Amino acid sequence: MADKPNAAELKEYADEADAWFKENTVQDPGFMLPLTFMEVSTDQQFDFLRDWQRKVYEAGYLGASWPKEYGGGGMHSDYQRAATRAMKKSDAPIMLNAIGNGWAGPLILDLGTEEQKQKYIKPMLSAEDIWCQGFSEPENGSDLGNAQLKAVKDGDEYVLNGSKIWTSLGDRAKYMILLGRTDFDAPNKYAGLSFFLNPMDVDGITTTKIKKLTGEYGFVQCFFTDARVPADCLFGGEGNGWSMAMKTLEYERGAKVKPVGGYFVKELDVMDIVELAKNSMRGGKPLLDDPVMRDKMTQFMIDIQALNLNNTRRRMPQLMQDRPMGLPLMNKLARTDLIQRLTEFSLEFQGSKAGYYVGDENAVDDGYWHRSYLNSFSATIGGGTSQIQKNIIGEHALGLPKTR
Amino acid sequence: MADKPNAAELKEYADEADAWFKENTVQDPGFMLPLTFMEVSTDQQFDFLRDWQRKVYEAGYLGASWPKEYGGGGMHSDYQRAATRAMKKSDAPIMLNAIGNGWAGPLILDLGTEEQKQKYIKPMLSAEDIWCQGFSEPENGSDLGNAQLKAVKDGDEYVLNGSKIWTSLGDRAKYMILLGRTDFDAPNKYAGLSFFLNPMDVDGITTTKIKKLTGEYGFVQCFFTDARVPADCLFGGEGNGWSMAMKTLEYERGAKVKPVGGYFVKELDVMDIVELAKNSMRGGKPLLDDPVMRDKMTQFMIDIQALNLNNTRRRMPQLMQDRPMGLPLMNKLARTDLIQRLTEFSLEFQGSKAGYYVGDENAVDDGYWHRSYLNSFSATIGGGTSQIQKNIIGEHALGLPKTR
Amino acid sequence: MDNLGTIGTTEEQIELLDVATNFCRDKSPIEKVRALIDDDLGYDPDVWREIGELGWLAIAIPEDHDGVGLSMAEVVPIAEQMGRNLLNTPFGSTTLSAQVLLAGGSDAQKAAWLPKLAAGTASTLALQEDNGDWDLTNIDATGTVSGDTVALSGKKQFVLWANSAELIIASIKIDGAVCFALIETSAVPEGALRREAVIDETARSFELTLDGITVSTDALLDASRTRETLEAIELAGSLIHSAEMTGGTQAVIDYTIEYLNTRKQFDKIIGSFQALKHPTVENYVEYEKSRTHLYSAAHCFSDQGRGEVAVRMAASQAHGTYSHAADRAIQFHGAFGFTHDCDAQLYRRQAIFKGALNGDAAWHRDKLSALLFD
Amino acid sequence: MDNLGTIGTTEEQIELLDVATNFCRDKSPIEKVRALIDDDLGYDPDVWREIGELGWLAIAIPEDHDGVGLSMAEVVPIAEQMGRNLLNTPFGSTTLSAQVLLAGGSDAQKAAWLPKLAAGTASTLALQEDNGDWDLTNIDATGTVSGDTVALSGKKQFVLWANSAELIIASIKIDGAVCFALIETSAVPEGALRREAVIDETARSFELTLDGITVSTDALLDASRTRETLEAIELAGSLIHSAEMTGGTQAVIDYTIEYLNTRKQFDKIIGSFQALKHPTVENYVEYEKSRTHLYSAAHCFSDQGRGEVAVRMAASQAHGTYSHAADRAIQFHGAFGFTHDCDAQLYRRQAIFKGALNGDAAWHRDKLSALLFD
Repeated sequence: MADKPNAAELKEYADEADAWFKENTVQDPGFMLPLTFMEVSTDQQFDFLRDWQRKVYEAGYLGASWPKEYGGGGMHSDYQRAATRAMKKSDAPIMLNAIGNGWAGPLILDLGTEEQKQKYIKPMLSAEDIWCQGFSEPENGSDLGNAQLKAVKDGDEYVLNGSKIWTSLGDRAKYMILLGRTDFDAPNKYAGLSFFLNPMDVDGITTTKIKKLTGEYGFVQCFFTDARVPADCLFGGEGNGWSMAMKTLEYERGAKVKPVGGYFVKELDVMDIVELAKNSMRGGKPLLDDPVMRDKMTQFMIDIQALNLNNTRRRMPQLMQDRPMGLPLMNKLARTDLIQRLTEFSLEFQGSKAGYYVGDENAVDDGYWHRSYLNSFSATIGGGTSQIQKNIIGEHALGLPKTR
Repeated sequence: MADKPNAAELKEYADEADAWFKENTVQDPGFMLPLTFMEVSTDQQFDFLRDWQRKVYEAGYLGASWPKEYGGGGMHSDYQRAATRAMKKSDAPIMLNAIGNGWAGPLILDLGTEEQKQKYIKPMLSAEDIWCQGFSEPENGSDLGNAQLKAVKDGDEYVLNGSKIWTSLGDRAKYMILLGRTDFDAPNKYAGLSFFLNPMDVDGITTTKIKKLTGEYGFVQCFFTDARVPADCLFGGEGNGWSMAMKTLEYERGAKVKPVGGYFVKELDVMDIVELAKNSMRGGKPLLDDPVMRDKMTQFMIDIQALNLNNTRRRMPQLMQDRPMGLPLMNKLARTDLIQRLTEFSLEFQGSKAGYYVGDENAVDDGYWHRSYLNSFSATIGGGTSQIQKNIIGEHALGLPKTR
Repeated sequence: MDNLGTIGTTEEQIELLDVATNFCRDKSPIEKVRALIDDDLGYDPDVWREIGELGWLAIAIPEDHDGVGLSMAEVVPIAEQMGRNLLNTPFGSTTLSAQVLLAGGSDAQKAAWLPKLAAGTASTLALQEDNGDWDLTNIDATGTVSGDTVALSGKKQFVLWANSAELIIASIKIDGAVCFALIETSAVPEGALRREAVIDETARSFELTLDGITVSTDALLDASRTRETLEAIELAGSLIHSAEMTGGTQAVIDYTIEYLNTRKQFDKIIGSFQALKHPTVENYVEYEKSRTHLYSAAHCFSDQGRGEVAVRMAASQAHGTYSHAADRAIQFHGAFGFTHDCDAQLYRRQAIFKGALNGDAAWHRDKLSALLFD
Repeated sequence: MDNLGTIGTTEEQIELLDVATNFCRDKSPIEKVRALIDDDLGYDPDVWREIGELGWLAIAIPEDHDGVGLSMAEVVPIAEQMGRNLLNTPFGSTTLSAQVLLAGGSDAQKAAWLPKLAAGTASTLALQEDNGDWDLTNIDATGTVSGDTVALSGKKQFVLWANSAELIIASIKIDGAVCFALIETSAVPEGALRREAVIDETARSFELTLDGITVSTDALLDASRTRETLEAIELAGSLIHSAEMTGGTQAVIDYTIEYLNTRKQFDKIIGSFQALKHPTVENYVEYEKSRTHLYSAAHCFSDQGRGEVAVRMAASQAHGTYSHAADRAIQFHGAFGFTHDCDAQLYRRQAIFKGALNGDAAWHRDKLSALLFD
């Protein structure tokens, strides 16, 4: 374990990082940069973000606290945190390889073999190997435990048949963390599942792009037809797929995540909405002079501030004595719903110009708000819908009985 | 069937009725009159309303269209409608004997024997015999079908053991329409139920008053301990209790109700809230000059107007082609929830004076609004909670599957 | 409050409702709606011709101008069913144009245009400008009179269906006073019309550059009737949009119910989950309120005072309800709802667009409050 | 926005939170709360004495006035736990009185009263009048100075715990300027205090008739510090009320969860119905936001600018959340919820009362909007 830096050491490092990102961050590449890794729809966007991640990694500001022997920086995590703060300060673009760095990487570092760590970690950090996730299936969007993709052992290979959907970067990834069914007679649906570090460049795996409600692309559906993958892709042993998948979800939820650094999703800066409101006119007067709009905007400010402060309070056990799981579990629900309501509200500011969309020269902020509102559903639906989040909170934070 | 009056005949009758109610309606008896038959808490209120109902009946304006041979007026229902309109116009007090006139009466007229009609109808109309309802039990508030009150046939009597709760006028009623279980081995919970026209003045029936959240009384719990009632109190035959009870609920919902006339619940006049808003001051200015309050009040006006118009549209099949059950089923949910939100909102008008309650000389409108808000829960809970109403609408108007 | 309206129907209205229900369902299946999204014109010319032949464009035009001589009340069921089936054509803009001519047109202008519009000639309006304001008098476009010609200048936004209209009625200011000019699209120079990228992909909308366009002074509407003309635009426009939005609301709720009744998760039909069932019921309740307000507005439309209250209530209720029902439709369709293939987004986008054209719920509430409380 | 606060705690605050959690739970079981409803005094004098002995009334009073020398931040956990257990005593009014004396009192006044209050002498404020206004400067009560005495006149409402207070700090106008008079209850004539019928049955509130009461000019607070005094009342008062409301919110949600976990209908624990589970989750989420705002307000309280923003956010969030959570608590308890025996109504009534005393959510949002956007 690397030593914790003293204040002076950390300050020096942070200043360097600030300077580096200030110098290297491209604010406007001349095309719209995705706010999340789920919104990468053009080659232009993909290539730019891939190059950016490599550049950040090579500068030592990504994976700085991951083990040196596998390609990380081997430094104390305070350094990585400082680097990530520097990215935020300079409003740097997102890290592209979210499933790799955020899900597969922590899992492999946590439970993988020496060989797997050697093989996967470095190219993941450098964005050479892009990773995607294969949990959801067309018939089982919310019910991951019911995954049906068939994985049959045949000698030293598994033969895969089925389909995965809502796969971000699925058509560009080299590997997929895949949830497949190796046993159809298991005592329960979970026990039949296994987890694979699955190579995408094998025969029998094809992808088709899915057009999002925004009109853009970003997800694919993957079809597996007698696709043969090496048996050593199996991770965690047959029948342990569910617990592996749950672990990755934990990493996503921020529990025991090793701080790889960077962010995969750019939080919409709500202050931008305040700016929009301040700059919007209605009937020749500033919109924020309209008391009804003011009141709504004020309520939003109260909500925003609460969620921002929650992120600090989550690290204060002395203020979480009664329902310790509450704040951690509610964050996704509260934040994604708030963003949805807020971006929807931002359309009200625009008056008749709310009729424009991305691509019209008259559109307010190039249609950013419409796009953000429509994209907000990926967050209230993906990773467990808001309705499912409420079940989780009700059952695990409040101790209410299961709904079945 | 009585003849439909022509316009002139009806007009003459209506004018007489208007005059009579104008002359006989006491607006302020010097104490607060209940808005619903569920809110009768003092002897003073009870005696006043009982006398009032008898007076209206004797004047011929109640039960005017019920059969003459049983004590009704035998006139066409248009006459009774005109009389009821006259009551509304003069803002006359409610009819006290709601369960009798609204539930038991129609049921008896619909399915009762000649003898039962002779025995029960007239004294019900004259308020000589007050009726109450015994469906709910302490453990089965929403789940009427699960009623457990035991009714065992013993010779020419039934022996009753158990308890009924939320019984309006239960301590003043002569009869109770009672749902009891005569068969504990029935194929399903409904098949074991039987329906009784149950006399309350027998040994073994005791009542205790229930204090409401308003601080007032109005309901009782009834305890049955080896109470013996004549076997001919059974109505509709053993095992048919559920269908009898459902019929009474239909009468309540307004389906095929013979218009006995009058009303058992005084709809809160929303225009009073507009008045309150107009007369309320905030920071030295009329409250309705506050744009935020104006906007909220305007939204309420839109909702109020919609529900009022719905009552007309419900009688226009040409505008209910797609989901004919929708409007009839939604009325209770929409109206009771609206009244609750509206009365709650009315507290916002009062500023610091919202701190007062009924009984303080400084209270706005003698605390009418606080009391109405707290009482509003009887309507969103009683007769099927709003949550249950949504199940009913979802299942019967929208065809969504049952929740179980 | 003596300006609260009532509700009622006419025989013709109900007959038209029946006919329109079948016609719009048959002529506008969703596959066709989606095919037309990628079509330049944006609608099926044959269907448009049939609409004209059915006389639907003539409904609210007096008989002495070759119209049917009914009222806007009878236009409502048609617009409602068109909205319900996303049958998007110049019907609304043409119908509204006729109302504008009736409100502010000279006898000659009425005689020249109303028979044409009644017969199926498409027309539209050019009202909005870059300030995003719904106050139709807050405009910068101007007309400069010299002799008997008027030189126009400025830019207009959201000129619907300008690609197929023969007539554009544009609001301008002459000497600071708002008035309206009749522009024949034949007189619109190359490139003066730019197709706009709008949120509703089933609509066709254009930006019109007035600079360089001149019209004869005979092509100006009666300046002494500008107030009535503006009122006609606001009220007739709101009524038509409310009808379309209410129809769309019914459709998006039915579409959601259909999914809730078929989709399974956790081995259960998802419609059995109260988390989806109850909000859908709430949206349905709001929809029925929208429809009640809509037919009340149709009934009271020509009734002084009550008409405006009823129309604005309908417009506010319709936009708020359509927006929320469509928003929830996306959410309740889960991951499929996030795709372009799911129809929920078509309705959500249209709700945004209708609100942008016609004023959103908050805007109409603001206007209402003055009518109700002042 | 540089006036948005942060969150943090002090060691003393957390220690007090632990102690207060146990003390309030042990001293204020619900049976006792209900018994005290019918008690004239309205609280248990022994518990009140213990509160004094614990030094809780001295927390935010400087050491040179026999106080503990901590800040309002350390008062928050105590008020929170009192609200959570409906332990209603003169604690809030006495604590607030001390803050008022610190803000506007002369050295002599502080020396005379602060040690007493720190030691457990009850005190209260007389601010509200019949206009229902939360603007503390909109008052009609007056003081007329002649020589070294001031003759008071007018009426004050919602004077909490006046029955057991030794000191009443009343706002009056002298020559049109707002100032504050220290009234010893010993100087209040028979019948000048009338117990009010208030919505919160656990509180004791009185109307005070000032006519006939005279005080010495020495009993007037420093007129040059009226602005600071008013600010202390508004902010310290809002902080205390927010803490009590947040505690009450936690209690009413826990009370509801308890019922949802035990009550059966249709052979199922009703907490398994999403119609009850999901709204309860939503209320819980809002509660956690309330508590976050509360401890942020405590943390930023003395921080110029940020303090007021944080306090008003806490007050708005606390009142809105408490009101709605208690409203749903009544509903979700079904028929039992409609009875006086169900505790849900105790919380609902208190939420109304707190909002009436301290300004409701809308009022604080209005104040906030100026701080945030102007």
